[in-house]
Amino acid sequence: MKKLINAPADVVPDALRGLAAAHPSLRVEVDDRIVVRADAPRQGKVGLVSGGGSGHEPLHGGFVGFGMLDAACPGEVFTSPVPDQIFAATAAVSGGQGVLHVVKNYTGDVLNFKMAAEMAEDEDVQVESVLVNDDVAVEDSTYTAGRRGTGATLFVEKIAGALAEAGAGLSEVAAAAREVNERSRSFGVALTACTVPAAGEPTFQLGEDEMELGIGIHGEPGRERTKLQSADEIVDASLSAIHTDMSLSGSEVLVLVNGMGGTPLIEQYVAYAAAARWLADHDVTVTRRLVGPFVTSLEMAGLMISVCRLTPELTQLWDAPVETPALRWGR
Amino acid sequence: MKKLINAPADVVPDALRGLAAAHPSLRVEVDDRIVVRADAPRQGKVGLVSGGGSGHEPLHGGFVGFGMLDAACPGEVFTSPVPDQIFAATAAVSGGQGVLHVVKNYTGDVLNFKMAAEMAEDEDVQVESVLVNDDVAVEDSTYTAGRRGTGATLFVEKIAGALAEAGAGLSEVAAAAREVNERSRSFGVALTACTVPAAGEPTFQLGEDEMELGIGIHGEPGRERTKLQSADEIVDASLSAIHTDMSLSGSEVLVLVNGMGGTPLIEQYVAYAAAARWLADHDVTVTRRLVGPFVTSLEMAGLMISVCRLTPELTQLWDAPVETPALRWGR
Amino acid sequence: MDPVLDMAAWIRHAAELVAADADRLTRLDAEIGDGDHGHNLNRGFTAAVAALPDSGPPGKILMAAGRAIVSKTGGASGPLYGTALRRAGKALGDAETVDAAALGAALRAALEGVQELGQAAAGDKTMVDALIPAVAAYDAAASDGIAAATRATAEAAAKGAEETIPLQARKGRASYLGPRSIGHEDPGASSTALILRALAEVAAS
Amino acid sequence: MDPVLDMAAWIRHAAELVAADADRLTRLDAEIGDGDHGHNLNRGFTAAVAALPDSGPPGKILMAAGRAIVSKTGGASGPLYGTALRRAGKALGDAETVDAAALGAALRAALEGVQELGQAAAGDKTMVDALIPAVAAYDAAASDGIAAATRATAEAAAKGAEETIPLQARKGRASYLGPRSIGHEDPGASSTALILRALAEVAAS
Ligand SMILES: Nc1ncnc2c1ncn2[C@@H]1O[C@H](COP(=O)(O)OP(=O)(O)O)[C@@H](O)[C@H]1O
Ligand SMILES: Nc1ncnc2c1ncn2[C@@H]1O[C@H](COP(=O)(O)OP(=O)(O)O)[C@@H](O)[C@H]1O
Ligand SMILES: [Mg+2]
Ligand SMILES: [Mg+2]
Ligand SMILES: [Mg+2]
Ligand SMILES: [Mg+2]
Repeated sequence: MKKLINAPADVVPDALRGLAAAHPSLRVEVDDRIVVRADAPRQGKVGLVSGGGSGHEPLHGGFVGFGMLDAACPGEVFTSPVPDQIFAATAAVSGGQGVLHVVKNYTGDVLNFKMAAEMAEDEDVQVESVLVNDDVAVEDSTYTAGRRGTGATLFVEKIAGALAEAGAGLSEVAAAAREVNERSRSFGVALTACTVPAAGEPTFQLGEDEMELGIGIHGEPGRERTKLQSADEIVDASLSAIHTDMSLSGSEVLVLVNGMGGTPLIEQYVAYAAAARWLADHDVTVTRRLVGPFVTSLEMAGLMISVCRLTPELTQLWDAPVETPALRWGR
Repeated sequence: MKKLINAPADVVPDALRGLAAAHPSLRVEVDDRIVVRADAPRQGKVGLVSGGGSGHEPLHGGFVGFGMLDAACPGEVFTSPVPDQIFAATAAVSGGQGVLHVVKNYTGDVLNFKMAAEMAEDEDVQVESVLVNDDVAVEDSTYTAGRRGTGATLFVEKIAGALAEAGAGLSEVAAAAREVNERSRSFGVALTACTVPAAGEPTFQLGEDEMELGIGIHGEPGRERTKLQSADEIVDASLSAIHTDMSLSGSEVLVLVNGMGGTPLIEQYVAYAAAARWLADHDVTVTRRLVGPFVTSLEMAGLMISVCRLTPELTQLWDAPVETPALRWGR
Repeated sequence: MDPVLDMAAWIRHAAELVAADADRLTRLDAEIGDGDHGHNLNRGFTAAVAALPDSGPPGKILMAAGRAIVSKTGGASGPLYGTALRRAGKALGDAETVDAAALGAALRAALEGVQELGQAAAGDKTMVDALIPAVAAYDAAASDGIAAATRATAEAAAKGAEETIPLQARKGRASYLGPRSIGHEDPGASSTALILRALAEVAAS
Repeated sequence: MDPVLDMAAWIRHAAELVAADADRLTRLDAEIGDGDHGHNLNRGFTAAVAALPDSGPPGKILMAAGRAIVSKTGGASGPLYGTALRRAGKALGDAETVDAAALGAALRAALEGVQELGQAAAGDKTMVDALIPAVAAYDAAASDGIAAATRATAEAAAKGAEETIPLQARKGRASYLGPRSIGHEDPGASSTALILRALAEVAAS
């Protein structure tokens, strides 16, 4: 296992110390494992809290700041955070207008956020939760834990964050978050597996000429293992899976072409070229786009494409100023 | 060779088509292999041109835009661009105040930029060149091609870019660029090698428990091959090499902790924590910092640390607004 | 007369078994999950041991252990095992000792807590597939005393865990694999068997 | 009487040899450089062949080839080989044919161009270490006619390339390796030998 770390058990606290040192605009409580906007709580503003296992950086700690999240709770690598963290983060950002929990649809996240929300209600902090489940790779959700929350989490956090920054109320912010989720779909492909530091060996094995179609962001295997294909073919498979589930034709979209952590930027741009062509060929107008490693899976080589069918309001909120370690525009 | 690409020979043009599609603020001439600010040439402004082999993304094309480069020339992977590209880029950004070439100290870059500068002079475009040679891993520069240009290239391009944007003249912009270079040092460590698409196999082999100290950014081997060490030890070795060459104690610095392309962001923050501690222990004040994969070497796992001893003027130019695909603040 | 069942000893022994078996549990989770189950549980039970009160009724001991597991394990198994122990503790109330009937009620309360929270049924390839046969086995053997009943419970749980191998997961992370989850033992069912083995061994000693 | 030396044939034959040997040259460059020399040269010589004028004096042919190599090769070898061929072409001037003396002057001009541009001296472990002995060998054998002189040139270049193996690189990317560059043949010296072999083979045919 070749990693640029100290002891495997110290990866998360070490990284949090690094995040704190690198971003004075954040208040990082390493022991409590929460990342909070230095200017929180903002009275009169709906607080936005998210979190999940570590290993997806910059998600979520890298999205804390003006116009996006107010706090993030990083669990151990690929392990949901515990209720204590989520409650501490919720309390830290409660400005009297309630707190929205952005929860990716994994059993661990759902249960731990659920217990934390109960703890917050006990302290008279109103909490609403939005479930992010944009991953089309999980087809049949009646006989599964439901679709996973992946790339669209970034869309939800940015757009809901902008609305909260503009002073909207909790139910309005929650509704916008749910709308973004419902209008978004993602699909991922892995060229390599990744290794949880504590485990010391890859979560799954992939042959030199193999790839996993429909992978999640916890290094878990996907829908199907097939022969490695070209960037154009992989992008075609990904966008076709999304398009089959939610037709994109005739719509204006926001597209995220996302490296999974081990894929270099030059390859992500090769993929974006294919995505742009595919979408144009299918009568889809790309009005906003983002290329880069924003929602990762440790050092996994691979790609995830997320698409959101925009409305004028959502576009305006996407364009609103944001200042976080990973996303910054307009200020 | 597992890469998210089409044919190896198409990696650079495909990536340029992706860059063009993703960033409307850029004019990308794929066949001519140049990336230019859409609003170039800006009359009365010194033009800034850089370039080098592809495979270091976002360097240099990702740094084209307001407050930084006016144009970039990407060669084939790890291969210097040809004079024709560099001349075309120079002509495209010449606003009557001359053009500054930012040239990383590799024989190929130096010779091709030299020939392009001669072509430009023939067309009455005044060209000054600044050589970037910040890599301390190359010790004895009398018996070598001189120190390599690596991470500090970003510092030079941002600071010189800000000065040019502010309307300064060619010699002033060139002087500032040289000052940044002289006040900057870098050191890199590789945990894995990388593979040039056309070659199809890694440039060098590293054992499971080995690392290369003092690597460059073209996947070429470094100063010394040793046993893999912890993040703290690797950062200590890197900063010590820099400190030995240019004492940092008592100075205010800008630090770049840079992932080499295959190292995930969580590990880069683990490294930043160690760097922040090391610098504090050595009486060095970090006033500006950047963490992320900005100057890469395809999918190489590893880290490069670059440090610049700032002055108030250089700090002010670093803070000046910038709007490029890879760096954006202040607008 | 049943031996005095020491709940703290159970938690400590469970923690030992989990620590010793963490890598195997993690490998199971790597096959159909995300490779962290053993480490999650190890972290949780280590915290549970540290949170054990020096004295107090068995019910309070289990609730303290449960709270610690919720607040330190993380992942899906944290809330589930935490809730199971807290419900079991609540069922034991303030009684100073644990008799056979009370232990049965506690185990059943644990099962209900897990199913209420996780909404998993038999056959979903989760820890519930070890807990359901375990609780049934306990009830069937309760009249033979705690030692015998807990041994039957542990054996039923182990059998239940093994019987998850052919199942297709319908809950938790493994469910994303659909048919590809068939042929692998569920890590949570396996750890439930381990924890109930610890109970049987404490009851037997 | 010397055979009529066809400069276009030389460039075409050199392109063939480079294409066939590109992987070996790239592997040499991977050991002490960045693994692109063969591909760079292949790209350059392919462009040179495409840029060959249908007719015209040998000097113009070499200058056209040189310009194409500069504009398509990239890396350090592009400008160096491009300059070498342009200087050689310039030295041949407008003469319709190439006699032994002219070819010698052209080769010497090529060497001077490379050294002027790259500032490399003998022993720096570059293409210069193949070119210097090659030009010397040509001069020594010029009186025996072009065929014999170019054969001597090619052999000297090959020997010079091999003799770069024990050298420590002091120029180009390999110089960053310091002593670790010892024990590896310099890719540029090896490709120079290849190009001069092409010249000898064309002169012999
Ligand atoms: N809804 C559920 N009900 C009961 N048990 C569940 C449920 N979801 C997951 N589990 C159990 O949790 C185990 C995985 O735990 P763990 O790996 O720690 O959590 P995560 O899946 O978050 O990484 C599974 O093996 C399964 O037994
Ligand atoms: N200063 C120099 N003078 C002469 N030849 C040089 C010089 N620098 C490099 N070379 C030659 O260039 C070769 C490498 O070419 P290539 O790999 O195409 O360029 P790059 O090093 O830019 O990747 C070396 O093997 C060496 O022979
Ligand atoms: Mg997990
Ligand atoms: Mg090169
Ligand atoms: Mg798990
Ligand atoms: Mg090379």
